[in-house]
Amino acid sequence: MSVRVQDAAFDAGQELNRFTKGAAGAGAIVSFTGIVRDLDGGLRHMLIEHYPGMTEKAIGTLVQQARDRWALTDALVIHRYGQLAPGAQIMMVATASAHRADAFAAADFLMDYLKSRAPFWKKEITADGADWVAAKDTDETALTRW
Amino acid sequence: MSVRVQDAAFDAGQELNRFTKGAAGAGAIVSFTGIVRDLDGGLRHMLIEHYPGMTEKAIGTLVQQARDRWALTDALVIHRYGQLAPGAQIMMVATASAHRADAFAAADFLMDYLKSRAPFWKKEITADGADWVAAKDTDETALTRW
Amino acid sequence: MDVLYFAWVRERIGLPRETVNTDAATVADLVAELSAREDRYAMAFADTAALRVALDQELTDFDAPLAGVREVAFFPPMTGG
Amino acid sequence: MDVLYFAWVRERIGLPRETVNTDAATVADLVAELSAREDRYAMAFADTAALRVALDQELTDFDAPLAGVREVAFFPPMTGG
Repeated sequence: MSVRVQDAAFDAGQELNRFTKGAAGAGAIVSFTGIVRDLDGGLRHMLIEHYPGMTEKAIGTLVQQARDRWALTDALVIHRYGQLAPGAQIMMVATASAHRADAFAAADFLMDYLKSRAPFWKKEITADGADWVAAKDTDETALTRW
Repeated sequence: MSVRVQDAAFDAGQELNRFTKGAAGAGAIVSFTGIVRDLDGGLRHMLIEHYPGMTEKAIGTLVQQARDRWALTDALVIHRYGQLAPGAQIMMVATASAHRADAFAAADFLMDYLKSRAPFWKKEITADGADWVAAKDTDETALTRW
Repeated sequence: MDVLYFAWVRERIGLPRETVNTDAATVADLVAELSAREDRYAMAFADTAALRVALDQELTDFDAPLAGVREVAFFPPMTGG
Repeated sequence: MDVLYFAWVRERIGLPRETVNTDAATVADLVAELSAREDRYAMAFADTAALRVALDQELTDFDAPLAGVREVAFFPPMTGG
Protein backbone atom coordinates (compact mmCIF):
# COMPACT_ATOMS: atom_id res chain seq x y z
CA MET A 1 0.00 0.00 0.00
CA SER A 2 1.72 3.18 -1.06
CA VAL A 3 0.65 6.83 -1.48
CA ARG A 4 3.08 9.37 -2.91
CA VAL A 5 2.40 13.07 -3.47
CA GLN A 6 5.35 14.60 -5.27
CA ASP A 7 6.68 17.38 -7.43
CA ALA A 8 8.99 15.07 -9.39
CA ALA A 9 8.09 13.14 -12.53
CA PHE A 10 7.69 9.37 -12.26
CA ASP A 11 8.11 6.51 -14.72
CA ALA A 12 4.73 4.76 -15.00
CA GLY A 13 6.20 1.63 -16.59
CA GLN A 14 8.83 1.25 -13.90
CA GLU A 15 6.23 1.87 -11.20
CA LEU A 16 3.92 -0.73 -12.75
CA ASN A 17 6.70 -3.34 -12.84
CA ARG A 18 7.77 -2.64 -9.25
CA PHE A 19 4.13 -2.77 -8.11
CA THR A 20 3.52 -6.04 -9.98
CA LYS A 21 6.66 -7.63 -8.54
CA GLY A 22 5.52 -6.70 -5.01
CA ALA A 23 1.93 -7.86 -5.44
CA ALA A 24 2.40 -11.49 -4.42
CA GLY A 25 -0.62 -13.70 -5.04
CA ALA A 26 -2.32 -11.26 -7.39
CA GLY A 27 -3.79 -12.54 -10.65
CA ALA A 28 -4.94 -9.14 -11.91
CA ILE A 29 -3.23 -5.74 -11.97
CA VAL A 30 -5.05 -2.64 -13.21
CA SER A 31 -3.29 0.67 -13.71
CA PHE A 32 -4.50 4.13 -14.61
CA THR A 33 -2.25 6.94 -15.83
CA GLY A 34 -3.50 10.53 -16.17
CA ILE A 35 -1.79 12.73 -18.74
CA VAL A 36 -1.85 16.51 -19.29
CA ARG A 37 -3.75 16.94 -22.54
CA ASP A 38 -2.63 19.60 -24.94
CA LEU A 39 -5.83 21.55 -25.61
CA ASP A 40 -5.63 22.16 -29.36
CA GLY A 41 -1.99 23.13 -28.98
CA GLY A 42 -2.93 26.10 -26.78
CA LEU A 43 -1.72 24.86 -23.41
CA ARG A 44 1.66 26.17 -22.22
CA HIS A 45 1.59 24.26 -18.98
CA MET A 46 -0.59 23.17 -16.11
CA LEU A 47 -0.06 24.19 -12.49
CA ILE A 48 -1.30 21.84 -9.80
CA GLU A 49 -1.76 23.23 -6.29
CA HIS A 50 -2.46 20.96 -3.34
CA TYR A 51 -2.97 21.03 0.41
CA PRO A 52 0.10 19.42 1.99
CA GLY A 53 -0.86 17.17 4.85
CA MET A 54 -4.53 16.90 3.95
CA THR A 55 -3.70 15.47 0.53
CA GLU A 56 -1.87 12.46 1.93
CA LYS A 57 -4.55 11.90 4.58
CA ALA A 58 -7.42 12.17 2.09
CA ILE A 59 -5.81 9.76 -0.38
CA GLY A 60 -4.93 7.35 2.45
CA THR A 61 -8.59 7.34 3.51
CA LEU A 62 -9.74 6.63 -0.07
CA VAL A 63 -7.28 3.75 -0.39
CA GLN A 64 -8.52 2.33 2.91
CA GLN A 65 -12.12 2.57 1.69
CA ALA A 66 -11.15 0.70 -1.49
CA ARG A 67 -9.45 -2.01 0.59
CA ASP A 68 -12.49 -2.36 2.84
CA ARG A 69 -14.71 -2.78 -0.16
CA TRP A 70 -12.73 -4.97 -2.54
CA ALA A 71 -10.28 -7.84 -2.04
CA LEU A 72 -7.04 -6.05 -2.91
CA THR A 73 -3.61 -7.49 -2.34
CA ASP A 74 -2.06 -4.06 -2.92
CA ALA A 75 -2.75 -0.51 -4.13
CA LEU A 76 -0.61 2.41 -5.27
CA VAL A 77 -1.42 6.10 -5.78
CA ILE A 78 1.11 8.63 -7.11
CA HIS A 79 -0.03 12.22 -7.69
CA ARG A 80 2.15 15.12 -8.78
CA TYR A 81 1.82 18.82 -8.05
CA GLY A 82 3.65 21.86 -9.42
CA GLN A 83 4.23 22.76 -13.06
CA LEU A 84 3.49 20.13 -15.71
CA ALA A 85 4.02 20.37 -19.46
CA PRO A 86 1.49 19.07 -22.03
CA GLY A 87 1.98 15.30 -22.35
CA ALA A 88 3.35 14.98 -18.81
CA GLN A 89 2.00 12.25 -16.57
CA ILE A 90 0.03 13.80 -13.69
CA MET A 91 -0.79 10.77 -11.64
CA MET A 92 -1.21 7.03 -11.56
CA VAL A 93 -3.24 4.48 -9.67
CA ALA A 94 -2.55 0.75 -9.57
CA THR A 95 -4.56 -2.01 -7.91
CA ALA A 96 -3.80 -5.71 -7.47
CA SER A 97 -6.28 -8.47 -6.71
CA ALA A 98 -6.77 -12.19 -7.15
CA HIS A 99 -9.58 -11.41 -9.61
CA ARG A 100 -10.00 -8.84 -12.35
CA ALA A 101 -13.40 -7.48 -11.28
CA ASP A 102 -12.04 -6.27 -7.92
CA ALA A 103 -8.93 -4.73 -9.46
CA PHE A 104 -10.99 -2.85 -12.07
CA ALA A 105 -13.66 -1.64 -9.63
CA ALA A 106 -11.13 -0.43 -7.06
CA ALA A 107 -9.06 1.50 -9.63
CA ASP A 108 -12.19 3.06 -11.12
CA PHE A 109 -13.47 4.00 -7.64
CA LEU A 110 -10.13 5.52 -6.63
CA MET A 111 -10.03 7.64 -9.80
CA ASP A 112 -13.57 8.93 -9.28
CA TYR A 113 -12.82 9.94 -5.71
CA LEU A 114 -9.36 11.35 -6.40
CA LYS A 115 -10.98 13.65 -8.98
CA SER A 116 -13.42 15.23 -6.52
CA ARG A 117 -12.26 14.46 -2.97
CA ALA A 118 -8.48 14.83 -2.94
CA PRO A 119 -7.38 18.47 -2.40
CA PHE A 120 -5.77 19.28 -5.74
CA TRP A 121 -6.59 22.24 -7.96
CA LYS A 122 -5.53 22.57 -11.58
CA LYS A 123 -4.76 25.82 -13.38
CA GLU A 124 -4.23 25.94 -17.14
CA ILE A 125 -1.78 28.49 -18.50
CA THR A 126 -2.40 29.34 -22.17
CA ALA A 127 -1.29 32.16 -24.48
CA ASP A 128 -4.52 33.93 -23.52
CA GLY A 129 -3.98 33.79 -19.77
CA ALA A 130 -4.49 31.47 -16.85
CA ASP A 131 -7.68 29.75 -15.69
CA TRP A 132 -8.53 27.47 -12.83
CA VAL A 133 -10.10 24.26 -14.13
CA ALA A 134 -13.72 24.09 -12.97
CA ALA A 135 -14.96 20.92 -11.32
CA LYS A 136 -17.35 19.07 -13.62
CA ASP A 137 -20.87 18.12 -12.60
CA THR A 138 -20.25 14.77 -14.27
CA ASP A 139 -17.35 14.11 -11.86
CA GLU A 140 -19.60 14.75 -8.88
CA THR A 141 -22.32 12.58 -10.45
CA ALA A 142 -19.80 9.77 -11.01
CA LEU A 143 -19.50 9.35 -7.22
CA THR A 144 -23.12 8.22 -6.99
CA ARG A 145 -22.11 5.02 -8.83
CA TRP A 146 -20.40 3.84 -5.65
CA MET B 1 -3.94 -0.39 -32.51
CA SER B 2 -1.88 -3.50 -31.89
CA VAL B 3 -2.66 -7.19 -31.26
CA ARG B 4 0.13 -9.61 -30.44
CA VAL B 5 -0.22 -13.33 -29.76
CA GLN B 6 3.12 -14.71 -28.72
CA ASP B 7 5.05 -17.45 -26.94
CA ALA B 8 7.67 -15.02 -25.60
CA ALA B 9 7.46 -13.12 -22.32
CA PHE B 10 6.83 -9.37 -22.46
CA ASP B 11 7.73 -6.48 -20.16
CA ALA B 12 4.43 -4.87 -19.08
CA GLY B 13 6.10 -1.68 -17.86
CA GLN B 14 8.01 -1.21 -21.09
CA GLU B 15 4.87 -1.96 -23.11
CA LEU B 16 2.87 0.56 -21.04
CA ASN B 17 5.48 3.28 -21.60
CA ARG B 18 5.69 2.60 -25.33
CA PHE B 19 1.89 2.58 -25.59
CA THR B 20 1.61 5.84 -23.61
CA LYS B 21 4.24 7.54 -25.76
CA GLY B 22 2.33 6.55 -28.89
CA ALA B 23 -1.11 7.57 -27.63
CA ALA B 24 -1.04 11.22 -28.71
CA GLY B 25 -3.92 13.30 -27.36
CA ALA B 26 -4.90 10.79 -24.70
CA GLY B 27 -5.59 12.02 -21.18
CA ALA B 28 -6.25 8.59 -19.70
CA ILE B 29 -4.45 5.26 -20.06
CA VAL B 30 -5.79 2.10 -18.44
CA SER B 31 -3.82 -1.14 -18.39
CA PHE B 32 -4.63 -4.64 -17.24
CA THR B 33 -2.04 -7.35 -16.62
CA GLY B 34 -3.03 -10.97 -16.01
CA ILE B 35 -0.67 -13.09 -13.92
CA VAL B 36 -0.43 -16.88 -13.40
CA ARG B 37 -1.47 -17.35 -9.78
CA ASP B 38 0.30 -19.94 -7.73
CA LEU B 39 -2.57 -22.00 -6.32
CA ASP B 40 -1.46 -22.58 -2.72
CA GLY B 41 2.01 -23.43 -3.98
CA GLY B 42 0.70 -26.45 -5.90
CA LEU B 43 1.02 -25.18 -9.45
CA ARG B 44 4.03 -26.35 -11.42
CA HIS B 45 3.13 -24.46 -14.53
CA MET B 46 0.30 -23.47 -16.80
CA LEU B 47 -0.01 -24.48 -20.44
CA ILE B 48 -1.95 -22.19 -22.75
CA GLU B 49 -3.18 -23.61 -26.04
CA HIS B 50 -4.65 -21.40 -28.73
CA TYR B 51 -6.05 -21.51 -32.25
CA PRO B 52 -3.51 -19.78 -34.51
CA GLY B 53 -5.24 -17.59 -37.05
CA MET B 54 -8.58 -17.47 -35.29
CA THR B 55 -7.01 -16.00 -32.15
CA GLU B 56 -5.69 -12.92 -33.94
CA LYS B 57 -8.97 -12.49 -35.87
CA ALA B 58 -11.13 -12.86 -32.76
CA ILE B 59 -9.08 -10.37 -30.76
CA GLY B 60 -9.01 -7.96 -33.69
CA THR B 61 -12.81 -8.10 -33.84
CA LEU B 62 -13.10 -7.42 -30.10
CA VAL B 63 -10.76 -4.44 -30.35
CA GLN B 64 -12.82 -3.09 -33.25
CA GLN B 65 -16.01 -3.47 -31.21
CA ALA B 66 -14.38 -1.54 -28.35
CA ARG B 67 -13.35 1.22 -30.77
CA ASP B 68 -16.84 1.44 -32.21
CA ARG B 69 -18.31 1.79 -28.77
CA TRP B 70 -15.89 4.07 -26.92
CA ALA B 71 -13.75 7.02 -27.99
CA LEU B 72 -10.33 5.36 -27.94
CA THR B 73 -7.19 6.94 -29.32
CA ASP B 74 -5.40 3.58 -29.15
CA ALA B 75 -5.63 0.02 -27.82
CA LEU B 76 -3.16 -2.81 -27.24
CA VAL B 77 -3.66 -6.52 -26.57
CA ILE B 78 -0.79 -8.92 -25.89
CA HIS B 79 -1.62 -12.56 -25.06
CA ARG B 80 0.88 -15.35 -24.51
CA TYR B 81 0.54 -19.07 -25.19
CA GLY B 82 2.75 -22.02 -24.29
CA GLN B 83 4.22 -22.89 -20.92
CA LEU B 84 4.03 -20.26 -18.16
CA ALA B 85 5.46 -20.48 -14.64
CA PRO B 86 3.57 -19.25 -11.55
CA GLY B 87 3.96 -15.47 -11.32
CA ALA B 88 4.44 -15.13 -15.09
CA GLN B 89 2.49 -12.47 -16.94
CA ILE B 90 -0.06 -14.10 -19.25
CA MET B 91 -1.46 -11.12 -21.06
CA MET B 92 -2.06 -7.42 -21.01
CA VAL B 93 -4.59 -4.95 -22.35
CA ALA B 94 -4.10 -1.20 -22.59
CA THR B 95 -6.56 1.46 -23.70
CA ALA B 96 -6.07 5.18 -24.29
CA SER B 97 -8.77 7.84 -24.43
CA ALA B 98 -9.30 11.55 -23.85
CA HIS B 99 -11.39 10.66 -20.78
CA ARG B 100 -11.05 8.10 -18.04
CA ALA B 101 -14.54 6.59 -18.27
CA ASP B 102 -13.99 5.43 -21.87
CA ALA B 103 -10.53 4.01 -21.12
CA PHE B 104 -11.83 2.07 -18.10
CA ALA B 105 -14.95 0.74 -19.83
CA ALA B 106 -13.07 -0.39 -22.95
CA ALA B 107 -10.35 -2.21 -20.96
CA ASP B 108 -12.97 -3.90 -18.76
CA PHE B 109 -15.00 -4.90 -21.84
CA LEU B 110 -11.94 -6.30 -23.63
CA MET B 111 -11.00 -8.37 -20.59
CA ASP B 112 -14.50 -9.82 -20.24
CA TYR B 113 -14.58 -10.82 -23.91
CA LEU B 114 -11.00 -12.08 -24.06
CA LYS B 115 -11.89 -14.42 -21.18
CA SER B 116 -14.74 -16.12 -22.99
CA ARG B 117 -14.51 -15.31 -26.70
CA ALA B 118 -10.84 -15.52 -27.65
CA PRO B 119 -9.76 -19.11 -28.46
CA PHE B 120 -7.36 -19.84 -25.60
CA TRP B 121 -7.49 -22.82 -23.26
CA LYS B 122 -5.59 -23.09 -20.01
CA LYS B 123 -4.29 -26.29 -18.46
CA GLU B 124 -2.88 -26.38 -14.95
CA ILE B 125 -0.09 -28.82 -14.22
CA THR B 126 0.21 -29.66 -10.51
CA ALA B 127 1.95 -32.42 -8.55
CA ASP B 128 -1.36 -34.32 -8.70
CA GLY B 129 -1.72 -34.20 -12.47
CA ALA B 130 -2.99 -31.91 -15.18
CA ASP B 131 -6.41 -30.33 -15.54
CA TRP B 132 -8.03 -28.09 -18.12
CA VAL B 133 -9.36 -24.96 -16.45
CA ALA B 134 -13.15 -24.95 -16.71
CA ALA B 135 -14.88 -21.82 -17.99
CA LYS B 136 -16.72 -20.09 -15.15
CA ASP B 137 -20.40 -19.29 -15.31
CA THR B 138 -19.54 -15.89 -13.81
CA ASP B 139 -17.33 -15.14 -16.84
CA GLU B 140 -20.22 -15.87 -19.20
CA THR B 141 -22.57 -13.82 -17.02
CA ALA B 142 -20.10 -10.90 -17.07
CA LEU B 143 -20.75 -10.49 -20.81
CA THR B 144 -24.36 -9.51 -20.15
CA ARG B 145 -23.05 -6.27 -18.60
CA TRP B 146 -22.20 -5.01 -22.08
CA MET C 1 -12.69 -30.22 -45.11
CA ASP C 2 -10.14 -29.66 -42.35
CA VAL C 3 -11.41 -30.54 -38.90
CA LEU C 4 -9.47 -29.15 -35.91
CA TYR C 5 -9.67 -30.13 -32.25
CA PHE C 6 -8.41 -28.17 -29.26
CA ALA C 7 -7.80 -28.71 -25.54
CA TRP C 8 -9.53 -31.79 -24.09
CA VAL C 9 -11.41 -32.42 -27.35
CA ARG C 10 -8.02 -32.83 -29.03
CA GLU C 11 -6.83 -35.09 -26.20
CA ARG C 12 -9.91 -37.34 -26.29
CA ILE C 13 -9.87 -37.70 -30.05
CA GLY C 14 -6.10 -38.07 -30.02
CA LEU C 15 -5.19 -35.72 -32.84
CA PRO C 16 -5.13 -31.99 -33.44
CA ARG C 17 -6.39 -31.94 -37.00
CA GLU C 18 -7.55 -34.22 -39.79
CA THR C 19 -9.06 -33.99 -43.24
CA VAL C 20 -12.61 -35.34 -43.44
CA ASN C 21 -14.54 -36.09 -46.60
CA THR C 22 -18.18 -35.67 -45.75
CA ASP C 23 -21.58 -34.81 -47.18
CA ALA C 24 -22.83 -33.63 -43.78
CA ALA C 25 -25.16 -30.66 -44.23
CA THR C 26 -24.72 -29.13 -40.79
CA VAL C 27 -22.26 -29.18 -37.91
CA ALA C 28 -24.65 -31.46 -36.00
CA ASP C 29 -24.64 -33.91 -38.94
CA LEU C 30 -20.85 -33.92 -38.96
CA VAL C 31 -20.78 -34.55 -35.19
CA ALA C 32 -23.17 -37.50 -35.64
CA GLU C 33 -21.05 -38.88 -38.48
CA LEU C 34 -17.78 -38.61 -36.51
CA SER C 35 -19.38 -40.01 -33.33
CA ALA C 36 -20.49 -43.09 -35.25
CA ARG C 37 -16.91 -43.75 -36.35
CA GLU C 38 -15.18 -44.63 -33.10
CA ASP C 39 -15.65 -44.46 -29.35
CA ARG C 40 -13.07 -41.70 -28.89
CA TYR C 41 -15.18 -39.42 -31.11
CA ALA C 42 -18.38 -40.44 -29.36
CA MET C 43 -16.77 -39.64 -26.02
CA ALA C 44 -15.47 -36.25 -27.17
CA PHE C 45 -18.85 -35.28 -28.62
CA ALA C 46 -21.02 -36.86 -25.90
CA ASP C 47 -22.23 -33.49 -24.59
CA THR C 48 -22.25 -30.84 -27.29
CA ALA C 49 -23.61 -28.31 -24.76
CA ALA C 50 -20.08 -28.42 -23.28
CA LEU C 51 -18.53 -27.74 -26.70
CA ARG C 52 -18.08 -24.79 -28.99
CA VAL C 53 -17.66 -24.82 -32.76
CA ALA C 54 -16.07 -22.41 -35.22
CA LEU C 55 -16.51 -22.46 -38.99
CA ASP C 56 -13.66 -20.85 -40.92
CA GLN C 57 -12.49 -19.34 -37.63
CA GLU C 58 -15.81 -17.72 -36.69
CA LEU C 59 -17.78 -18.95 -33.67
CA THR C 60 -21.15 -20.38 -34.61
CA ASP C 61 -23.59 -23.03 -33.38
CA PHE C 62 -24.27 -26.67 -34.11
CA ASP C 63 -27.17 -25.92 -36.47
CA ALA C 64 -24.91 -24.03 -38.85
CA PRO C 65 -24.70 -25.32 -42.46
CA LEU C 66 -21.35 -26.62 -43.74
CA ALA C 67 -21.78 -25.60 -47.38
CA GLY C 68 -18.63 -23.81 -48.59
CA VAL C 69 -16.82 -24.24 -45.27
CA ARG C 70 -13.14 -25.19 -45.41
CA GLU C 71 -12.23 -25.38 -41.72
CA VAL C 72 -14.29 -26.68 -38.79
CA ALA C 73 -12.95 -26.48 -35.24
CA PHE C 74 -14.30 -28.10 -32.06
CA PHE C 75 -13.21 -27.04 -28.59
CA PRO C 76 -14.42 -26.49 -25.02
CA PRO C 77 -15.55 -23.05 -23.78
CA MET C 78 -12.62 -20.69 -23.99
CA THR C 79 -10.56 -19.66 -20.99
CA GLY C 80 -8.43 -16.75 -22.12
CA GLY C 81 -7.37 -13.63 -20.29
CA MET D 1 -6.72 29.57 14.57
CA ASP D 2 -4.89 29.07 11.24
CA VAL D 3 -6.98 29.87 8.19
CA LEU D 4 -5.74 28.55 4.84
CA TYR D 5 -6.85 29.50 1.32
CA PHE D 6 -6.25 27.56 -1.89
CA ALA D 7 -6.58 28.11 -5.64
CA TRP D 8 -8.74 31.11 -6.63
CA VAL D 9 -9.80 31.68 -3.01
CA ARG D 10 -6.12 32.25 -2.19
CA GLU D 11 -5.74 34.54 -5.21
CA ARG D 12 -8.80 36.67 -4.35
CA ILE D 13 -7.87 37.05 -0.71
CA GLY D 14 -4.24 37.58 -1.64
CA LEU D 15 -2.59 35.29 0.85
CA PRO D 16 -2.25 31.53 1.39
CA ARG D 17 -2.60 31.48 5.16
CA GLU D 18 -3.18 33.72 8.17
CA THR D 19 -3.79 33.46 11.88
CA VAL D 20 -7.24 34.67 12.92
CA ASN D 21 -8.40 35.37 16.48
CA THR D 22 -12.10 34.77 16.48
CA ASP D 23 -15.03 33.79 18.68
CA ALA D 24 -17.02 32.55 15.68
CA ALA D 25 -19.06 29.50 16.67
CA THR D 26 -19.37 27.94 13.21
CA VAL D 27 -17.67 28.07 9.83
CA ALA D 28 -20.54 30.24 8.55
CA ASP D 29 -19.95 32.71 11.42
CA LEU D 30 -16.25 32.87 10.53
CA VAL D 31 -17.11 33.49 6.87
CA ALA D 32 -19.43 36.36 7.89
CA GLU D 33 -16.76 37.82 10.15
CA LEU D 34 -14.06 37.67 7.45
CA SER D 35 -16.42 38.99 4.74
CA ALA D 36 -17.17 42.05 6.91
CA ARG D 37 -13.45 42.85 7.11
CA GLU D 38 -12.57 43.78 3.54
CA ASP D 39 -13.93 43.58 0.01
CA ARG D 40 -11.41 40.91 -1.05
CA TYR D 41 -12.84 38.54 1.58
CA ALA D 42 -16.41 39.46 0.68
CA MET D 43 -15.61 38.67 -2.97
CA ALA D 44 -13.94 35.37 -2.17
CA PHE D 45 -16.83 34.24 0.04
CA ALA D 46 -19.65 35.73 -2.07
CA ASP D 47 -20.98 32.31 -3.08
CA THR D 48 -20.25 29.68 -0.46
CA ALA D 49 -22.08 27.08 -2.59
CA ALA D 50 -19.02 27.32 -4.89
CA LEU D 51 -16.67 26.71 -1.95
CA ARG D 52 -15.57 23.78 0.15
CA VAL D 53 -14.26 23.87 3.71
CA ALA D 54 -12.03 21.55 5.71
CA LEU D 55 -11.55 21.60 9.49
CA ASP D 56 -8.27 20.12 10.66
CA GLN D 57 -7.86 18.62 7.18
CA GLU D 58 -11.25 16.86 7.06
CA LEU D 59 -13.92 18.00 4.59
CA THR D 60 -17.03 19.30 6.34
CA ASP D 61 -19.79 21.86 5.74
CA PHE D 62 -20.43 25.49 6.63
CA ASP D 63 -22.66 24.62 9.61
CA ALA D 64 -19.81 22.82 11.37
CA PRO D 65 -18.79 24.17 14.82
CA LEU D 66 -15.29 25.58 15.26
CA ALA D 67 -14.78 24.59 18.92
CA GLY D 68 -11.36 22.96 19.32
CA VAL D 69 -10.43 23.42 15.65
CA ARG D 70 -6.86 24.51 14.93
CA GLU D 71 -6.87 24.71 11.13
CA VAL D 72 -9.63 25.90 8.77
CA ALA D 73 -9.17 25.73 4.99
CA PHE D 74 -11.31 27.27 2.25
CA PHE D 75 -11.04 26.24 -1.38
CA PRO D 76 -13.03 25.63 -4.58
CA PRO D 77 -14.29 22.14 -5.52
CA MET D 78 -11.28 19.89 -6.03
CA THR D 79 -9.97 18.92 -9.46
CA GLY D 80 -7.52 16.11 -8.88
CA GLY D 81 -6.82 13.01 -10.94
